[in-house]
Amino acid sequence: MTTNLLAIINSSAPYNRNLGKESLDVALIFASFEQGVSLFFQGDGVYQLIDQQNPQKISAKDYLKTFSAFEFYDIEDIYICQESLTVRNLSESFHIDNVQVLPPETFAKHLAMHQQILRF
Amino acid sequence: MSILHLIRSSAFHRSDFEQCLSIAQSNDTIIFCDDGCYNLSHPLTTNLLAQENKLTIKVLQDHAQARAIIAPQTIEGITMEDLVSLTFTHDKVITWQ
Amino acid sequence: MAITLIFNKQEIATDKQGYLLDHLQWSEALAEVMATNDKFTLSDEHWEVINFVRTFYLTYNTSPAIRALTKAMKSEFGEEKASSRYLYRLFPDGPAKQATKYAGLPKPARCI
Amino acid sequence: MDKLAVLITTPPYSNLTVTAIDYIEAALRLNVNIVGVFFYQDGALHANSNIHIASDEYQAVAKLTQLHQEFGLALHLCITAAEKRGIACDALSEGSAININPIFTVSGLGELVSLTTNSTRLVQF
Repeated sequence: MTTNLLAIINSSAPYNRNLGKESLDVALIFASFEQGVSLFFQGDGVYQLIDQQNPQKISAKDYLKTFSAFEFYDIEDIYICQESLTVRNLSESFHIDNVQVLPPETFAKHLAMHQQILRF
Repeated sequence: MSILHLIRSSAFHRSDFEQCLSIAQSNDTIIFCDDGCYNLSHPLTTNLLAQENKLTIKVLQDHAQARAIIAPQTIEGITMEDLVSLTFTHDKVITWQ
Repeated sequence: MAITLIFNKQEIATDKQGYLLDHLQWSEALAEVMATNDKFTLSDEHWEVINFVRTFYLTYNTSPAIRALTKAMKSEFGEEKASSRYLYRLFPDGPAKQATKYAGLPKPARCI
Repeated sequence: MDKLAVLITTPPYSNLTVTAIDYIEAALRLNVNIVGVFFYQDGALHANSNIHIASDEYQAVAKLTQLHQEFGLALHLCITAAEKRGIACDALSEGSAININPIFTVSGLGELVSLTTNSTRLVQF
């Protein structure tokens, strides 16, 4: 279990609105200030993690590529809600490694370990 | 450990309330405010009230009345001051909007 | 207001601080011209960082914040060069701002 | 001692913002120490001095001005979010007139980090 200060819940699909990118900016800045941050993906937020996306087809900035740089920011605690994957009929093929797929109860337990929580 | 959940959207339109329920723990409190007040008559709420569980639901009274919603007797109507106090009697807040 | 840079008889569009608007127009020769315009001389050590930042951007679609830059540089160049002190000595106006500029990358967000 | 930080992400013409401001006022009435309010995403639009809302509608900015003056409520603006929305703050915004409301402090996301670490509760609206 982590003792990170902030948990960010990502609940939006990546392209329609800019929420995923704005959430990423918050995560990177907390990490740059050496404040621990954990990322939680729930609901449509899980679409930010699935493999084989082609955002250039719709002229969207591929901010998902930045997820691969998390190791340089010491962002290591990345949790995905299993139930959200199941209801969307998604397999566990993600574009980054070292993520943990958790059932809702465990997902909730990890979330509760943080001092503050934001959701985008 | 307890979390205060602010539900600001209608579950008839969005899945925020449903996502909240999938992680809410028994000693958490759920607050309906803004369009979240419409959830008072959503089946998710009705089912929740029928269950034996300690999850507390409250509603911002002014927000419900503004929308011509009458809260059932089992759900306490609160003021904004009450909401501020609840912020500090719980360990943290999650806003579902 | 964009400023236009003439390079090889070609117009290169930049923003008001001289950052390229299209990073695909970048070349090493263009970087030298940009630096000369700023009265800044690029040494081999500068080039090491510039190329590293550019590769980072092309890989991850973002310019690294200073801490991430030093961490990423550590595995490639070793402990000594992977310090913010070293990077600030090379780029006194801030490595994130200056190295990205000569690497042809977008100006980093002001809040980052 | 309870310390509150507030994040506002909704624009001045949204009723969701009324809720945020009502909440802040209630906290001030209860003598809660508010370490600051951070404006991010569409919340940045509050700082645009060119926004005019019909006088018979809710005046979010007038309310914030009053709270800022009366209680010294700190209002921090994410400059990146603001520039994206046509809010110009200084000489760097060449070619456009400065249109930031001076009750706001120009900040970056780094300020959100310090508000988060300096508060015991962070509430997002």
